Amino acid sequence: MSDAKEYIKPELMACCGAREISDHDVVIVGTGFPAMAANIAKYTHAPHATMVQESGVIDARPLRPALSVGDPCLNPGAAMIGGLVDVMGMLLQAGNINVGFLSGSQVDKFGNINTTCIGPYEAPKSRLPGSGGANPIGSLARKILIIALHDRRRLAEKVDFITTPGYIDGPGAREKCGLPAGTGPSVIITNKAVLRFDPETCEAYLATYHPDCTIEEIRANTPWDLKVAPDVHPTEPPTAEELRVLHEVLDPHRMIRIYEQRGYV
Amino acid sequence: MSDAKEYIKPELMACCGAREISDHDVVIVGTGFPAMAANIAKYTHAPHATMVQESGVIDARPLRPALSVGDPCLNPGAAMIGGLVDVMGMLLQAGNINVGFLSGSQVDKFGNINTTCIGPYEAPKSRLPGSGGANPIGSLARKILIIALHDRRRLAEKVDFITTPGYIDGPGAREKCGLPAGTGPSVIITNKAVLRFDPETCEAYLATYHPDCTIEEIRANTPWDLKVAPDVHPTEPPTAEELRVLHEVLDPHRMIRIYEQRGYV
Amino acid sequence: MSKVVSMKEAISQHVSDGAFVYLGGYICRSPSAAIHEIIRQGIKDLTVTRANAADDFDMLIGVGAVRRFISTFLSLGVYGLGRCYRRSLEKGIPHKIEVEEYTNLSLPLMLMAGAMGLPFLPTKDLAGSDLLKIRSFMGENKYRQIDSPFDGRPTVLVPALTPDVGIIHVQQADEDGNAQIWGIGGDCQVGAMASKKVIVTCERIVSRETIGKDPSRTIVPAFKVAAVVEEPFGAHPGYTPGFYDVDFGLGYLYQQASNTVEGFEAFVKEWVLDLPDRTAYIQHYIQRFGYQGFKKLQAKFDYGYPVSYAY
Amino acid sequence: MSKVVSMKEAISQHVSDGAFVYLGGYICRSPSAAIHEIIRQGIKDLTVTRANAADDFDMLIGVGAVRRFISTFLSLGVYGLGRCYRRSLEKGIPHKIEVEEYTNLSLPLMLMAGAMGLPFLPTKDLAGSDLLKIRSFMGENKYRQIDSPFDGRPTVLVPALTPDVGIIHVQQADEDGNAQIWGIGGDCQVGAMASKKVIVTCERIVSRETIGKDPSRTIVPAFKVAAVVEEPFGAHPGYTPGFYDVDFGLGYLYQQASNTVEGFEAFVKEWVLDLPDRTAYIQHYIQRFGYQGFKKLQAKFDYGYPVSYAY
Repeated sequence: MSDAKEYIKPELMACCGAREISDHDVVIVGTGFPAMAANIAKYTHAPHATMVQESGVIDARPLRPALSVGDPCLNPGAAMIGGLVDVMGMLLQAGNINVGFLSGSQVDKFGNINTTCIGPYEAPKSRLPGSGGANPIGSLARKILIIALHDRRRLAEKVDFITTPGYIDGPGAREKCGLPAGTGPSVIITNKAVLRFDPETCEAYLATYHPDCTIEEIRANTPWDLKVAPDVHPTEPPTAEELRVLHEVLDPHRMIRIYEQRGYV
Repeated sequence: MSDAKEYIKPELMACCGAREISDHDVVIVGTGFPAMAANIAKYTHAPHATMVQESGVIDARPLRPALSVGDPCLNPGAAMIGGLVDVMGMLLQAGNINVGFLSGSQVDKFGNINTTCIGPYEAPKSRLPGSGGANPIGSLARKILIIALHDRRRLAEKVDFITTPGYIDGPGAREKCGLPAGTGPSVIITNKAVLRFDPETCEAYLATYHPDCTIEEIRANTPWDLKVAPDVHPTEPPTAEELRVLHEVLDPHRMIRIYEQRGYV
Repeated sequence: MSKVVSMKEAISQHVSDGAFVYLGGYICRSPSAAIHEIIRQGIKDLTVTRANAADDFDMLIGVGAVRRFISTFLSLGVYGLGRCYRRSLEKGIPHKIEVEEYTNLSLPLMLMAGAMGLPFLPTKDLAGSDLLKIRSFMGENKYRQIDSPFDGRPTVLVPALTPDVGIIHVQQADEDGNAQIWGIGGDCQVGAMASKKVIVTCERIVSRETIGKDPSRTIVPAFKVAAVVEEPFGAHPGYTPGFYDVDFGLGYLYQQASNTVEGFEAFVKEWVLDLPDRTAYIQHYIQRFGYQGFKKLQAKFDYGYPVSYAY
Repeated sequence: MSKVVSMKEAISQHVSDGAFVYLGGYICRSPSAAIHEIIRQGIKDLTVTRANAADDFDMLIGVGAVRRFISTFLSLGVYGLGRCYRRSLEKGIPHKIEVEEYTNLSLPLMLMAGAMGLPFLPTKDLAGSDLLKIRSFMGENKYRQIDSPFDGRPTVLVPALTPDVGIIHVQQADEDGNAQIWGIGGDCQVGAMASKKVIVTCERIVSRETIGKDPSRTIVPAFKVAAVVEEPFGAHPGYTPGFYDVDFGLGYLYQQASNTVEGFEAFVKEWVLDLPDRTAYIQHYIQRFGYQGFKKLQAKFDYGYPVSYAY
């Protein structure tokens, strides 16, 4: 067993995600980070949380880490398996999903997310996968947690393409176009900080900075004039219990280290 | 085994229904008459016809006569079981049903059917069950076969309430209100005759009269000025093969006699 | 987290006067035991719905528990018209219920819309019928007609239904409420998923592990479920595939009894009010018709094959 | 009436140049063998659709078989972006496909609308995104926006899709085409039922009696099915629950190969064009990776319990 106080940045980020989940929440998870965050919650303060995959699986009991939301290991032992119209329709669109996780190649200050293209749509510099489940999750889950790498390329003043609407262009925009009341991004969890959204301006501001980061460094790596909360403070490190669950139950081989290779340091 | 030429009126009517079914048709059946007619077709000229119940059952293999469209005997051995949205939606509304059978307390000259109320809707003299599957079947199946008792009470110039639209008030009315092209009642099979619909006027006319009935008697029992086809002729009696199937395979106990008690003579 | 309670608790905690209740079933898996308990508790002013209502709805109307009925059809099947339903609408006995009428396509679509969070759905039936001329308590929102913005065709839109509580009877569920069925579905899944919360009554409670051996059979996930009641023979005199046959005998008794108000009241007294729960009901059934009669209802042995979800 | 044919016959008889094709699957039960046969037959100008497309769609795009793609997403999963998809849209190699973009909610709803005969469906997603600003070959009919006639809220309507042919891979089917699945469904049932006709490829053909032992597992009835192909390992390198695991190894080979046009073409030659059918494909797989590698993919023994539909 590793030292209970030792942790890496992706583990801290996963714990930040876990803390946004309440007991009895229904959480739509993908793979990797979101699954890890939801599992930490389930093994600590949210034992009755239910995890759901868009492919149609509810409360899966995978015996190996799922490498996609349609992974074979999600089938045996699940509580219910349907299809896309069941999970995306009966669960998500009908308002039954409390928490969704999203990430993207670009995230802007209003929490809009781009997974469609870098550069102009008709002649993209880089063509990305498209919406998949991101747009409906971002439109319809009660609470959206965004995971992002904190640099001036991944964060943006304005995304090249709004695949998934955050607060679009500011206050009232979601309601005006017909998105359900009480939805919208709640937090951006980066490898440097936790950003939250100002209810007045809908802009992301700095709520907490990770223990090894400074406010100046974070502002320098944010491409908009990042406001800082009056009560800004360091992000709470993983608790002993969170680390125990991570290291002993969920990820004994520390597979989460692959995120460090992807720049989550 | 009974005399191959002996038959009762309900058997003749069931054969009239069977002859309207083509091989490979998908037929939505209830119980009693329609099920018998569809089965005669399946055992004679339409072996690839598929029978469907609105409750969700496709190609049932009942080992006893089903007494309702949700009968227990429809479950074991069926090819597919879903629910109402599957059969009424994916099969009927999507245009996959070729033939539907309907009956009603009142049927009028345009093939409109009343299963809602006798007398005014707000203060009914007799309150009937309502539409159930009748309205969607009459609206959306390619070919509608209506079964009716032939008297001046069951047939009507105009029904008290259009539960299920036939040709409504005449030519073009179905199309105008948005019902799919190429649908509408095809035939009224009564205990005295077979009526078909004039494509010009949409009115039911006398096509064939059952062997023991006269044209005069039929016109006298019809509450509108019933037109008679130029080539009117006696209804073809059940063939030897139809009777063999009826008497030996489908209904050896002649349970169809209960319809005689209900006036189908 | 076990949600297993008695029928008495499930109904008293989750069905209140004036509630909008979806009741599943289609002869198959009607929640009869739950309906009897609603009657015993004297719950009133209900709005009820399901496509193809039968004797269970007729009885609820007869005892005066129903104020409003979003309907498609009500009959006693082979035994003809629903007597209490007729008395209510023709003579106002015990009172005239308000009926909003649809069809076996449009009503399930409205429940599906509710289940899927869609505000409304187009439906291709109803057009040209007098069902579009009558509007009851839903008023202008019974349906709306538009010209399709795609092809200009006149199109009927029906609104989503979202009942306060859905009550379904299933073959098996776990203690948390994951509910599994097989056989005729009716509008059970869409009705339950459209409801804000669900009461699951079941023939047997099984382990979460058993559920996980065949998760494609699950129609309602645990988090939608407020209460689980283990209630064998809970659909009688209807049936449950793999468990017991429909009981035409009791259906006939109900029809005969409900021909008169007095007969109906005596039937309800004998089969509902005088019996505290379903166990007493079954015992009464056996006393009335003999163990032989009870045993005859039990399903024959006719199992299929297992499947694997492994990788 | 047996509809059993070879894959060669099924594709040549039912998939023509320019057809609109739905291809089922969600990593789970992708009809890979059918897609390989489409490539072998050199079929062109296809319009293809499915939510969450993967390496199978990427390969079809890479060989130039696709003209139009009604899409939500295309990636190689853990192996990142679809290389052929990117080359097509960024560089026009082999040509630039036309893409009409939706989401994993709206596209399945459009297939459901097609399956259920509904002209269109409202959807609560898409609003406020740039997905509403781009329109490709569907033009104004990509979506329409109305104010709901019920509550006045702005509402996006998406049209029904009705592909010419749907191709799905299932666990088992009978000779007539009654097709059964269990496990992750994706948009397989709505996609198949929305299609004018269906090609069913399956791990095993079973008797009509076996189908009848568990009819609630059937997702497509025989009368919708034009051809049935028995094609074990037909979803490889995807998986089929109860039969075999996903093959990450071949997925990695595909990613590495498709990084360059030459590598992609060599991969297609080796794994598709030079092999006449799936039997040859499996034999080639065993030659390349050893019987041990093939055997490792096979599902463990982990069966559930049987149920009864009797009365």
